[in-house]
Amino acid sequence: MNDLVQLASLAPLLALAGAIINGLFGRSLRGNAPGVIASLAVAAGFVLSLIAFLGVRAGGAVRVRFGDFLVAGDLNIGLGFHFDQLSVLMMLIITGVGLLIHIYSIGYMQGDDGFSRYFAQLNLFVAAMLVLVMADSFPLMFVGWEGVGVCSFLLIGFWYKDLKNASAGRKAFIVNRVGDFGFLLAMFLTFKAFGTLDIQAVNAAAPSFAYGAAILTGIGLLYLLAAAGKSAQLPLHTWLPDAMAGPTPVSALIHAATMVTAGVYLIARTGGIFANAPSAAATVVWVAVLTALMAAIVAIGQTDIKKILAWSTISQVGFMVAAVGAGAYWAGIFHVLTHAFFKALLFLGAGSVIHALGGEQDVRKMGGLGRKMRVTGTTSLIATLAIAGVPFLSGYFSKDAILGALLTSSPLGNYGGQILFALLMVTAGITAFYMFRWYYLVFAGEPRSSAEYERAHESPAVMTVPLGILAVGSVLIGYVGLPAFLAPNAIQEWLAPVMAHVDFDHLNTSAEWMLLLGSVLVAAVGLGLGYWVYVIGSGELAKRIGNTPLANASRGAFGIDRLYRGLFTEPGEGLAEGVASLDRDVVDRGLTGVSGAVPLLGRLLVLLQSGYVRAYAFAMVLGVLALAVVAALIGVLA
Amino acid sequence: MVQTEYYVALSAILFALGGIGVLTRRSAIMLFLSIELMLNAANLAIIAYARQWSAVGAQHALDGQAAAFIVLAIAAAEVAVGLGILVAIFRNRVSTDVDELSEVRL
Amino acid sequence: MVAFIILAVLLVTAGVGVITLRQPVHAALSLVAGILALAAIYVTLEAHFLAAIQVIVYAGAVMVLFLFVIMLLNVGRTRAASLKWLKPAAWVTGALSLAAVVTVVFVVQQPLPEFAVIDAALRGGNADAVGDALFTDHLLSFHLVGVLLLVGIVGAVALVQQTVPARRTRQGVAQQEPQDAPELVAAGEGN
Amino acid sequence: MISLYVILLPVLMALLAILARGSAPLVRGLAFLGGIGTFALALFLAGSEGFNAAWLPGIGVNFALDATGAGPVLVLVAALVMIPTLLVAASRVEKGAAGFVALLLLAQAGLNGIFLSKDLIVFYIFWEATLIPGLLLLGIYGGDRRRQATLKYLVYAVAGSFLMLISILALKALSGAASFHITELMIATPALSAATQTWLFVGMAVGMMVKLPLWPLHSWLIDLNEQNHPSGAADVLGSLYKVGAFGFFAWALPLLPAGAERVAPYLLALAAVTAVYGALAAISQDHLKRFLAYGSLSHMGIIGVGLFGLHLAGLSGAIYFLAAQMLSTGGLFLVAGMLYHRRRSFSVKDYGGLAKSAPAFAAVSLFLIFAYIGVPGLSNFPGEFMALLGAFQTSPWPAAFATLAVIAAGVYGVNLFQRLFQGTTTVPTTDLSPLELYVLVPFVAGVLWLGISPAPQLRQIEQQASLVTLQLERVVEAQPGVPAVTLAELPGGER
Repeated sequence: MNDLVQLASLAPLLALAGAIINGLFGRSLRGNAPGVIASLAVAAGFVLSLIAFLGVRAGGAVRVRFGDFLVAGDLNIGLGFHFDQLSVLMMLIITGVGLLIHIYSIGYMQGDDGFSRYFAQLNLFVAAMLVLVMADSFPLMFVGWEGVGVCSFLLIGFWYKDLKNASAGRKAFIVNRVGDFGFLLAMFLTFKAFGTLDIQAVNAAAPSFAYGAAILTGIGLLYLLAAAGKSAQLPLHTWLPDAMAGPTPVSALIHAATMVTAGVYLIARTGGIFANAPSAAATVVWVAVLTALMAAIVAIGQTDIKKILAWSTISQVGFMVAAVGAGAYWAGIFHVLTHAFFKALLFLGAGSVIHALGGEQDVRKMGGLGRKMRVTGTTSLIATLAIAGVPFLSGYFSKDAILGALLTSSPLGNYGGQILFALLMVTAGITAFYMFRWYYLVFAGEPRSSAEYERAHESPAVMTVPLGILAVGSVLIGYVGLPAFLAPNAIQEWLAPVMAHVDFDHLNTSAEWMLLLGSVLVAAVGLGLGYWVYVIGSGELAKRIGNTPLANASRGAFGIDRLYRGLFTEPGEGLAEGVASLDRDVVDRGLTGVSGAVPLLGRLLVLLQSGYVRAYAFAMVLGVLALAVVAALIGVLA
Repeated sequence: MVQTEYYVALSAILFALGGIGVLTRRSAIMLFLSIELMLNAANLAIIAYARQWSAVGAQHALDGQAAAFIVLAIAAAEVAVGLGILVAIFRNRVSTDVDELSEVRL
Repeated sequence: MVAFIILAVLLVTAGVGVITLRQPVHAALSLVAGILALAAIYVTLEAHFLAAIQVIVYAGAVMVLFLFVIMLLNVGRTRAASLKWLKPAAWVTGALSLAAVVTVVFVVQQPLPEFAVIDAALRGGNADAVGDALFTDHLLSFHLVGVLLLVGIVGAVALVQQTVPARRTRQGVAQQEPQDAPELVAAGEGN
Repeated sequence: MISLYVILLPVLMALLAILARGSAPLVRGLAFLGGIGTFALALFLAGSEGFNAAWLPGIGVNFALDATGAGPVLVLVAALVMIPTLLVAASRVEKGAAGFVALLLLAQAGLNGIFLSKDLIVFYIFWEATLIPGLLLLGIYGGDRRRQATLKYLVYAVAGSFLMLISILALKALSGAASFHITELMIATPALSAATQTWLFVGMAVGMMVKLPLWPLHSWLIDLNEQNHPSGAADVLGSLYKVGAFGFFAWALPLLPAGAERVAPYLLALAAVTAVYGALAAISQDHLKRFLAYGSLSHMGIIGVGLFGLHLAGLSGAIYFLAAQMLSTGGLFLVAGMLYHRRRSFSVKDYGGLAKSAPAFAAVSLFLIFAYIGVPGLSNFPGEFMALLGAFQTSPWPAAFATLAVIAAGVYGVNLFQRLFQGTTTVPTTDLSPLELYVLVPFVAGVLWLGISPAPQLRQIEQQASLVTLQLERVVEAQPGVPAVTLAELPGGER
């Protein structure tokens, strides 16, 4: 079984091979061939991941080392993969959801002149993401980490002819680089503290430090910066809404299901550090909860069908990060899993709508589309209910687990755990509200733009089948993580061997029930409010609320983008310009002045070299005189 | 007998006069004359010292006078060549003013 | 001592004359006077042979050559002075060098040996004695000087003879040369 | 002996190219042969036998070459980039291509000499000798302002070298070493007092700083790159001229460890400033070659940070980075040359949207840009990462400051790509010609090779890097006045 697990090392290579084939020869392939090749590569990856999953279930974690990567003295970083419960689960998500989105893309990207380029980049992304989760050392993980960033840059700017799309890609890349800066420093500090960059070794050695040691806190905060960059958490969240400039399946795969959860994975993977650095972990939770709340509020005020989902993603990733920060690593990963299904489904549904409307993305021009697009409408409804936290759908269980974790985490108790719990509870309610709004404005009610309505049609099977599969997943996947007091919690048990230990208070059964009911209540309130505002109030109420300061802040995303432009972008550009002119006008000129002194000296010497023989003779006489004077002095002194 | 120091002082005076001549006169001919003066000054010093040290190591007593003889011969050669050059320059320049020869272009 | 003083005064006067007299001919004649005085001083220094050579070679040959060239080239035309600063500077440096040398010489005084000792060693500095030194210890130098003189002769002739080929294409040369050049060429050959 | 041949072969080919200057195909053939031949030799260089012959025995100079340590790695990478560069030179230089090719080959020979020599005087001679072809390339084939650029380069290089030579001579005289051979010097120099070592180190450092280059002694580099021949071929080599780092690594640091310990913190600060300064200045450049010059200035800063952190990983990483950056920087200079070939302009403003009409060009350029800004998995990352990591272990704050350059690199990298290749197409451009494709393939291959499999090269470099750390450790242990090292103890110490 061990050997079979090792076989899964081929998964990223297969995806890479798909990328290379499509990249080099894609333009000579005909029809859907690039899409089929790419999908096959990911499908093979999915099979290999399944094998690895079964292998790990049977025989525990497996480590493969292919060779050395970075070596010098104490530094010994290998090229190696680590298959354990966490990484194989992530591999399954990446390849599974990735496969569905690849298939969907064949329909969605039909006829685009960048068809093969698209699949090459998508495959490259899958390869990089797999490396990220499979890596056994931080630097190798960083290879995947930057790799997905690069692919994200390429795919956001996929339609590069519009400079706006390209700029969105650039923004994503640069903001991610800020996170990467944190990742790099975190690695440097990790090496200083632990003398190794092997993830398992670091996790194993972390408890040997004093609980709450400053250096662990420092490392933890730097990893948080890295995670914030990739997972679009405060203060580095601004790139994700812009990232919607890319093709919609890309948004589904990269900016909803997989890449943005890399930060969650990173914190879960370095659980050993965070479990021993409670203040760093609490910072993580605070950042995450505030992000979740802020993003949920912003989501209400958006009008772009994809931007609403983008802010929703930021908010939901906030839930996940909060969970791993609180030490409930399984709950965070569980939400990654459920979110991958329902958010991918929502994005693909949105994509289906955009596809049907020929590119229209403004929800104010939609409405009633559910009647013309039955499959899309139904599956989107399922996803909406799942994310809203309606009981017995997947999102309900994972969100409940997170809320419970926040309430019961012992280390978090000292850092305002209950406030965090309350804030997140409110966020869950807002989530239900804005998702109701999203669904209602797009699929229900009366068509607001008859032209758009007339154009609408259901998408082809290659797109609707993945929607169906994801819908089924959105309903069922939650049952792997039923509340532990009711039924065996499969995912918690599965992940238990690889998770760092954090203490949790024990809730009695009635409290657990209260929590479950509370979640239901919050979801109901959110949905009910939505129904009241948009169905009963039929928009009038919405208009009245629309002028409050909060609503304005929501529409403007709290002005953070503008703030950053004033705070970093423009001063940064000014600084760059300043350095350039400093170099041109001061440093260069100053030193040229010094070098200019050399010709000057030369000119001075030229004065002496007048060409007059007698002047030369005089110089010689002066020399003789000097010698004579020296001789005289020596003679007199002697 | 007159002390050697006086001879050397005389030689120094002559040498200085020759040097001043070289620096102040612009005519190449006068330059040569001044140089001759300096050569003679040097010879005077050599011969004076030859007398001073003749008692030390008798077989080399005449080394100084031999050296002076050789200087004299060299001076003759120098004058021959120097005046030859002078004539050659004068043909091209119609002047023996050395200041007009401030470029090495003949 | 008296003789020395007279000769020294004569010599210095002649030297000053060399560097100050305007006419090159006068300066040259002044140098001849100086050279003769020097020859007399050589005699007081027990260098009879050199004194003779000094008169014959310098006063007789070298100075005649000088006078010949001076008259040949008709020098004496001087233009506006250049490097005016050089003249005072030269006198000052000259005086300073002189002071330095004289100081040294008189500070480090050496006693002079007895006349008998000197005479025995120098053998009067006659031709016999100098010849002994030249053809034994200084034979190589002597030969080298001989070669040098030969080269000097060849060089002088070559320098002055250069225009002979030019004479065959007289017109071309005449165009290039200054107006009074033909005369010089003819004179140069005579040299 | 191979270490001798990798120096002689380019020289021979250069002479042949000059002789064959009448025939363009022959010159092209010789250029190709010279490039391939040197590369083939370089492949077998590592671990081959050295070469040693008495040269000036009176003052203890031996013509000693050795193929251990970092030298062969640098020679190999340089040989790899020279193949396509020579091809470009032979086909894109209109006037005097033979001379251009010959100068490139001579410069390569000089660089190989720098990397392989084990005698300080021989090293110095090669160090100065590479200056000459560089100056001639700039002075003969350069742009409009080549005279100023040449003069500047000359003044900087000569002024620096002069102090270096004094230090070199004083090094042997003061330490009483038997010869200028590295092992003899390493035995003798630790006995020098720390103050003496400091002065000698400063003297050597000035010369090497100019050629590293470190801020504020860098402005020759910018002008050099801007004014070099528009094909970019001479700039590929220009990126090889930044040999100051190697000088520190192979000579100044191991020979004068006590001096290094005292001076390194200041140099480290300068290097960190250089890294960020170069990256910031690159952001707002409109001239392609100036952009690349500033970007690589930033790289050199990071190399300096790695060196002066005096940590084994940092030292190895810095030299690995020095080797690796030749690929991406050189490749991008040729890309700039190819753009110039199409539009006769180096101004970024004259381009835009090229990806539409030249997709392969865009893809290769993007690949090289990503390598250039240190995306992991590509060539610059291992060195950059290890240089910063190593420096961070000994001096966290300067290293962290230098790491800021990573963010700025992201900005200038994608900015450049966007301005050149994305947006609406202004004027359609032809895609890569077959020649250009062949030229860029070695760069792409090299970028992947050094990015994915750095370990074998790192081990070779580490062998030499450990000399530095070994010497540094002995500074702490050594009794004053007692030679700390015996010949047998030195790794690779046999002569």
